[in-house]
Order: sequence, then C-alpha cells, then structure tokens
Amino acid sequence: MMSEVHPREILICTIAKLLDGVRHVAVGASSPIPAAGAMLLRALRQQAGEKGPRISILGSVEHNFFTNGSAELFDCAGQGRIDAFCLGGGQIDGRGNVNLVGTGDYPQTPVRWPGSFGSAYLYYVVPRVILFREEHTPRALVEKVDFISTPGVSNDGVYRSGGPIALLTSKALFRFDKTRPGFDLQSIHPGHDLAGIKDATGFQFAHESQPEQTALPNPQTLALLRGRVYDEVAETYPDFAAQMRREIERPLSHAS
Amino acid sequence: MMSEVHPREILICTIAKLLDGVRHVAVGASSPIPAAGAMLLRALRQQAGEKGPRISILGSVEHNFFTNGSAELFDCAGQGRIDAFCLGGGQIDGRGNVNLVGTGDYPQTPVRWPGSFGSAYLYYVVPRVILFREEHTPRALVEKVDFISTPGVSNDGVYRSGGPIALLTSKALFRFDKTRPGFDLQSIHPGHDLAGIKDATGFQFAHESQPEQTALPNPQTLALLRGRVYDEVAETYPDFAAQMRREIERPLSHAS
Amino acid sequence: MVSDLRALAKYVEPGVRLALPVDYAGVSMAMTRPIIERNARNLDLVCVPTGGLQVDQLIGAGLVRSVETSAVLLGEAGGAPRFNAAVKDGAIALKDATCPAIHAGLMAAQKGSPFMPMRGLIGSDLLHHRSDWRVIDNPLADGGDPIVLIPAIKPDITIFHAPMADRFGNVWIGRRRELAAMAYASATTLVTVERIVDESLLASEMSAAGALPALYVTEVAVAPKGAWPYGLWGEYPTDTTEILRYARAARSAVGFADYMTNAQMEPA
Amino acid sequence: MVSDLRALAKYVEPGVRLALPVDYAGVSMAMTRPIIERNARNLDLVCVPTGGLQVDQLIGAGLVRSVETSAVLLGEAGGAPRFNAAVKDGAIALKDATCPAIHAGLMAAQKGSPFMPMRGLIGSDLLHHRSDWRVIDNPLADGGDPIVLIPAIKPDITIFHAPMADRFGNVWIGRRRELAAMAYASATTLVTVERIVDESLLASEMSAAGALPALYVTEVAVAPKGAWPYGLWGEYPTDTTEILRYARAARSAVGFADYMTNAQMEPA
Repeated sequence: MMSEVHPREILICTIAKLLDGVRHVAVGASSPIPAAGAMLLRALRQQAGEKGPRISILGSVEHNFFTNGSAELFDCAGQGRIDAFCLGGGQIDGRGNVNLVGTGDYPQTPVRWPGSFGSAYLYYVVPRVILFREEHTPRALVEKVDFISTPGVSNDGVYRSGGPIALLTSKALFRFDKTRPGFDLQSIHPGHDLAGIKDATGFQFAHESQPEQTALPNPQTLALLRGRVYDEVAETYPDFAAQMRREIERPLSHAS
Repeated sequence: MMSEVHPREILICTIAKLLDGVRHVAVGASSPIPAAGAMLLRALRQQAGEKGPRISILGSVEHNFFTNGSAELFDCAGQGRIDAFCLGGGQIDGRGNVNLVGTGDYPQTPVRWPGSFGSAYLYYVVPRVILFREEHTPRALVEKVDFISTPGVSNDGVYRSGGPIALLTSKALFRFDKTRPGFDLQSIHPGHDLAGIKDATGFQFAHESQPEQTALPNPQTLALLRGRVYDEVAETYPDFAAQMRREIERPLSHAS
Repeated sequence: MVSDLRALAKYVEPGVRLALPVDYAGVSMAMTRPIIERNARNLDLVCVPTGGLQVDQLIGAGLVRSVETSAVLLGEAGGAPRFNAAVKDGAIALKDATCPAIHAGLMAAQKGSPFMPMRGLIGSDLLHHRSDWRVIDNPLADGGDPIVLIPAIKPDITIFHAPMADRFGNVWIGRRRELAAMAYASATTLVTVERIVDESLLASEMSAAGALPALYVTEVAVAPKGAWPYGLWGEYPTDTTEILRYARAARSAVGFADYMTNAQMEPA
Repeated sequence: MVSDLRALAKYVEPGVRLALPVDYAGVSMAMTRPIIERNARNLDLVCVPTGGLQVDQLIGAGLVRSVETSAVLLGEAGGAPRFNAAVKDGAIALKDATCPAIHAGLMAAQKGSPFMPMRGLIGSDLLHHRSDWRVIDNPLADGGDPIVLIPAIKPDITIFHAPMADRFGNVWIGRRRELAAMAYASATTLVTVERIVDESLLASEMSAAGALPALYVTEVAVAPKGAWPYGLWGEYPTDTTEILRYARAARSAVGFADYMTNAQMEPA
C-alpha cells in the first residue's frame, strides 16, 4: 500500500485537508502541488454533491476569475473574499516569519531572491495561509530569517485578519500556534523520523514524544487524484502532471 | 448686424473665448451652451490648422472618452488632465461660492435642488472653471449662498489648483478676482446696461464707470457656428440645435 | 443562479444599506416593485454617485431611512418629487456628498482600507454636515496641508441591471466599471439582466474585459427591459415620456400612490 | 500618432522615472534595445508590480539608478542575473515593495491624492527600508490601529505593449487594467502594438470596455511580436527557450554583453 503513494501525493492530500471548508483559494502560477491540493479538495466536495472551493490561479490567463488587472487579487483578499493561500519562502523561521528577499545584510544581499511579491499584504489578510516549502533543511527552515518579507505574527492592535496556520514540507507537517508563537509538529511523512526532522529544522518546535505519521490518502481519494484531478492539473501544469504520472508508474523511493 | 446675432450665440462665443488655450474641457450632458462654446473653439482652432481642445461630454454614451466608469472624470481632473469646466448653481454668491443643494436651513431646505454632484471636487482642481447661469436675478446671484456646495476660494495652505475664473449670465460677463475675492464686471451683453445689471445682481461687484459691451462674433465665426458647429451640437443636443436654428430664422429680441 | 425577482427582493431585509447606480449606468427598475412589495423598511440608500427614479420611488413608498448621495433628480424631468418632499418634511436623513467622495468610499471598501484621502471638500458645507468624514493634516507633507479622509462605504447589497450574464454568473458591465466597484464593496450583489448567454464571458479576452466575475455576484435574474423607463447602454433609450408622466404624478403623495398602483410595470 | 520605436525612445531622457508592466501583462520588449541605444542613464524603474527580462536588460546595460519592485525574476528561468549581480555589487538602489503597495501608489496618483492607506506591511522589514512610507494611527479609529500610507507614484513615462490600437490612439488593453492605472498615473505613455485598426475602439461597447482612451496615450508605434520573447495574451505564447538562453548567457557581464550584441532582436 505504502509504496503505491508518491511522496508528493501525500503533500497534495495534506493540502486538500488543510484547505477543507474554504470557499475560495488562490494559488501561484508556479505552485502545482498547492493547486493540485485545491483541485483535489474541489473534486472531493463535488463528489459529495457540494459546490467545492473556487480556485484562482494567479498569472494564468486561462484559469483566472479576475478582470481588473493584477491589483484584483489583493483587493479581493482585502475584501475578505480569499480564504486560503499557499506561501513559500527562501527562509522560514520559527516565528512564522518569511524571507523572500535574500540572505545576509540587506540591501547588498549576497544571495538575492526575486522579492516579496504580495506576501507583505496577503499574509496579513488571508485567514488560512499554508506555508509550503518542499526543501526541509536548516538552510530553508531557520531560527531567524535574515529579512522579514512578512511576519508570522503581529503585535496587538495591528490589523491582522489572517496569517499562517501550518507549515508543510517534504518531511513533515507543522501547525502554527500564534499565541506562543511557534510551530508544533503535527505529523511526520512516511520514511522520516523525529530525529531526522530535528536535524533538518533550524528552529525549535513543539512535538509529542511519539509524533503521528502523516495520514495517507485512502484508495478512493487516490483514485480521484490520479484520474480527474491530474487531468485538471494538466490543463495548467502539463509538465507537472506528466511527471507525476510517469513517476507513479515506477517504483518509488521515499527519500526527500 | 446686431439683430442677426442671437443672445445665446453671444454666450456661446464668449465661452469659446474663455476656453481659448485649453487642451481638454469637460461639459455636462445637459449643458448645450457650454458644449457649443467648446465645439466652436475646436472648430476655430482646427480652421487655423491646430488640433483644438478635447471635449468630454459627461453622461453621454456617444461622446465620451472614458472607459472606467463615472469615477474617471474625477480621476482625470485630479491628474490635471482637465483644464476647464462649466459649473452652474442654484445660487452663486459674490465670493464665488456655489449652492446646488437648496434654499433655507439645511437639511430641511424648503426648496431642495438635486445636490452638489462633483462640484466639491472639480471646483478645486480644474484650473479654469466658468460659472455659467443664464438666469441673472437677485434670486440666483446672491450676497451669500444658503449652503456652500463648493467654495469660490480656499484658505492659504488648502490644496487648490483650480477655481472660478469667470461668471457668465444672460446679461453680462464677470471676471473672478480671487485675491479680493470677488467679481469684476468685464462686459455687458447688448441690450443691457449697468443699472439693470446692478438691480439684477444680489452681490456687490467691481466695475468701470463705463463698462464695455460684450464683443459680438465676427461674421466668419458666426458662419462657422451656424454651419459646422450646430451640426456637431445637433449630434448630442438635437433639440437645442433645432431650437437655435429656428430662432435665428426669426427676428430676435434681446430681452433676457 | 437564475431566480426570479421576488426571490432576489428577499435579500433586501429591513435596515440594510443598499447601493444603487446612477440612472445611465444600469438601474434595475424591474426590482423596484418587488422591493416595495417586500416592504423592507429603514433602508439606507447609497447612490453611486447620484439617484433618480428608483430612489424616488423607494422614498415615496416609505422604505427609506437615509440617503447618501451627490444628487437626486429625474434627468430632463427635473427634481425628484418624493425625495424633495421627504427632505422638506425631514422624513429622511440626508448624507449629502460629492460624486468622488462616494467613489472614494467604495474604493476604500474595495481595497480593504478603512478610508481613502480626497482633495477638495474643505470649506464646503457638505463637510460640516458629515461627522463621518475627517480632516487631518497630510502626514506626508512638512506640516499643514489639510486633507479629508472618507471612510469605507460597505453596502450590504448592491442591485443593478446589465445587458447580459452568462450561465456561470459572470455579468457583462462593459465600461460601466462603477458597477464592479459597487459589487467589490458589497457583501451581496443582485443583478438583473436582459438575457443569459451560454458561453462564458471570461472565455474571450474581448468579453472578459467588460465582465464582472461571478465571484462578486450573489444572484442573477432575467428581466427583459429591466431598466425601463430608464435606458440601457447599447440596448434601448430612456423613455422620457414615462419619466415625465411619473414626475407629474408624483408631485403629491396621492398622485404617487396612484401611479405606483395603476401604472404599468413594463414598457408598452 | 504612429511613429517608430527610436522616436518613442527619445522620450526616455536621463533620470526619468519609468514604469514597466509585469511579464504577462504586455511588456514592450521591442522598446528595450531602442532605449539602450539611446543610452539614457540614471533611470528610476517602477515595476508594476514585478519586473523581468526588460528590467534585467536595462540594468545590465547600466542605465538604471534605482528599482522599485515587488520582485524581479525571469519566470521559469529563475532569478534575474543582471539584477541579482547589481544588487550584490550595490550598483542599483533598491526600493523593495510588495505588489499592493505599488498598486496603491499608482492609485494615489490616479486619484490625484498624495497617498493611499494600506493594510499589512507593519512588522515587515520592507517598511523599515522605505523612508517614503509612513505609519500613522488610523484617524478614524478610537486610538491605535496603525496603518501605512503609501505616497503617490507618478512615473514620468509608462511603456507597454498591447494587441492593438485604433488610428485615433485608443489602445486595447483588455482585462490588463494595471496598464490603464500606469497610464493614468504617468505624464507620458508610450505604447507599442501588434497592429493598428481602422475603426475606433470606442465605437462599440464591447471593445470600449477594454480600451485605454487616447487621452492617456502619448505615442503609439507598431511592433509586431513586440513582446517577444514574452508572450502576449490572446496573441502568442512566451518563448521560454529564448528566455532560458538569455538567463544562461547573462550569468556574466560578458555573456550579457555578448547576448545583447549578437542575439536576434526578433523572433525567428
């Protein structure tokens, strides 16, 4: 059973669970795994006779509901019409701060990433932000980011209707506790263990002594993903869908 | 010669002169005389081989350059792209204040007019505002308006890139002196005299002892007005153009 | 998505803040009588940015508590008789505004901001009577430079009429982009249309450019000639005769009641 | 109105503030070389809201003094090599922003307002490095409630590429309305298009809905495939191979110079 599920399929299914209940999720044009998670949730809800979430794919000409230019996503979020968003980051730290700008001292950062995009707004006003970074290393998950593109928490009195709820990597799922603030290890993906997670994580996190394993999709969900959902994913992310379909034909390794 | 010029044609030609040099003038959908003045200026400039002003007719589906809804006029004015505008008023007072709301104590005004429209913005930011009111009576031109929809002048330090330059009525043309502030009688239309203007005006104004008569259009200008310009006017204001053409066929009275 | 006008009118609960478009932008006159039949009172109207026949009729029917507007008039037919009478009687609260202030308030809501700054207004009596507007010194200037802040206008409901919607709930508004601004700012948006088309308006770049996405549209109902006696851009002209007929009738409360009882609900 | 690309490039004087669109919105790549040939230095770029190939090439050519942007990248081809090198060398001043802050600054200019308020940003290091942004307590709240004010962004020049213009200078921008926002905010707007059409885009409601009026357009020039190697919506896809080829070449200053000298200026 285990060997039948691709590690990225666990990520997709986990994202679908994290998104459950949202009416509208926005995903980036270069974020096939979050998009697939949102599409899986929609397929599951529609199978259950419900409407399922609206999915806005940013930067896509074909799959966008917007007609008012590139400001509309942010307006829409400001209106409270976007419930969930997936955000990556060059560095993510233990307080949920995200760095999309670069390493070292700003502005002459030795390593420069593209920039903060809309994160310094969306992270504040989208209720359910899922931090998603496949790379789970001390380089990516740091104690303290070198530059706060957007902060995990805000001081009392600062308008903040949204923020991080979880961090998903190739190795594990963390929940964000904004009261502490900090991450709680929720579950470990198959093939990984707590010691390895600790080694790979640059920040401290809370955890059970015996963390759970991340749940695998049941056969029905997996069938839906591999049928209808990959077909839908292929419309926007043809390379990704093709790659997934190639890899699930082959024996899989669970190494990250 | 005199009897050949309709009193409203003097108004139209006077407006064309007041607008001379503007690049873009906005006129109201129910303002045929200002529109005709702007169209006459455009025709004169084009006859001289120049481009002539752009004319935006508000609320007109056919003759508007706007594609961003009813906010665009105000945005456009705020950007400094509208040089001139004609503004009426239920009451206009000697400081250039305009009342478009009603007479008596607000809010339960015994006489209620429609409202201030965009005046409380455009009057501040359009450089050349021509106050235009055909009715020249103590009821319309008052010492002090009952309600300031928009003020003629602003205190030092208040952002104000525009304001009134003139007041044109069926009887006379006034220039606005914003330093005083107040109106200077510039010229009296044919058929009227200073005593009559004083009787008909509710506010004090400066004047020469022997005010000039408002200049009549020369024959070339009149011919252009009665030919090409009325044709253009007729596209947007068919009733007005037809009325003018009927009335210039008949002997004219110069009574207001 | 398609439902009938009475079903749409049920959204208009007593005390809601209701945004309505200017007479040339697509007024859903077809919704006026269903709203009056539904008899939801204490409505707070927001005219974007001015009001006309629909506003006058809702006021005449006694449903309106307050009107925020830059003007109310019947176009060529002159003043709005039931509005003017209600002003004189003090029967409605007035929030007199100027057009760009209404747009600024909606824009603040569109942007999720608490306010928008706006030039003009200082020295106008409009400002004196608007305790919700605030003057501050421009924090980006070196001192002085007063500027007015207009708070966000967040209508509960927007109602308008448009030429067409598709069966996915996208609505074609063309260049009447204030209709989009109203919908962005509002919790609920109810739209009547001349017709429903099969193909998605978002399917071609040409039609998408003038489309309000279904995301902002709560309900759509078909109402042919639904703006009548107003016109609808690109579709049919205003029936000025009918508006003049209303203007004459509505000079008195009795005449208004008579008009509303007996007048046809649809164009002849 | 129609003039050639070099004539358009003459508007780009040294030291101007130049607004450029995001890679999928219609980048006038056809103007990149004429601008570089014209050699106007000390340009202040405003990326709306992010930059790509054109920004990287202008930086590589040494024309850029500062960049205000939410990001610079080459899409699937990854980071922008000349931008990244210039950052590392301190060769350009950075005004790092976030997308809605760029939109807010342009909106302030569009509205003739000195600033727009914006939620978010507080606690971000972006704010610490932007002395032009200001935090105030929301004057409409009862106290506290800090909010950021973004000053108006008024570019001297906006340059973009669109599918078509008419012979009256109206430009069809479809749903890419940030192009209109850029033009509203800018003193001068230069547009390249795939083609000029005879009939006015304002003549039909359908095409008018996606048109930027000539009022905001300074010059239009025809440049077929003018966005290449970027794509243009509804017209042609991005040539990813060419962008990857650039990304590899521009890793070094020498490789960049070589690419700019030898690479074709037009699609094969």
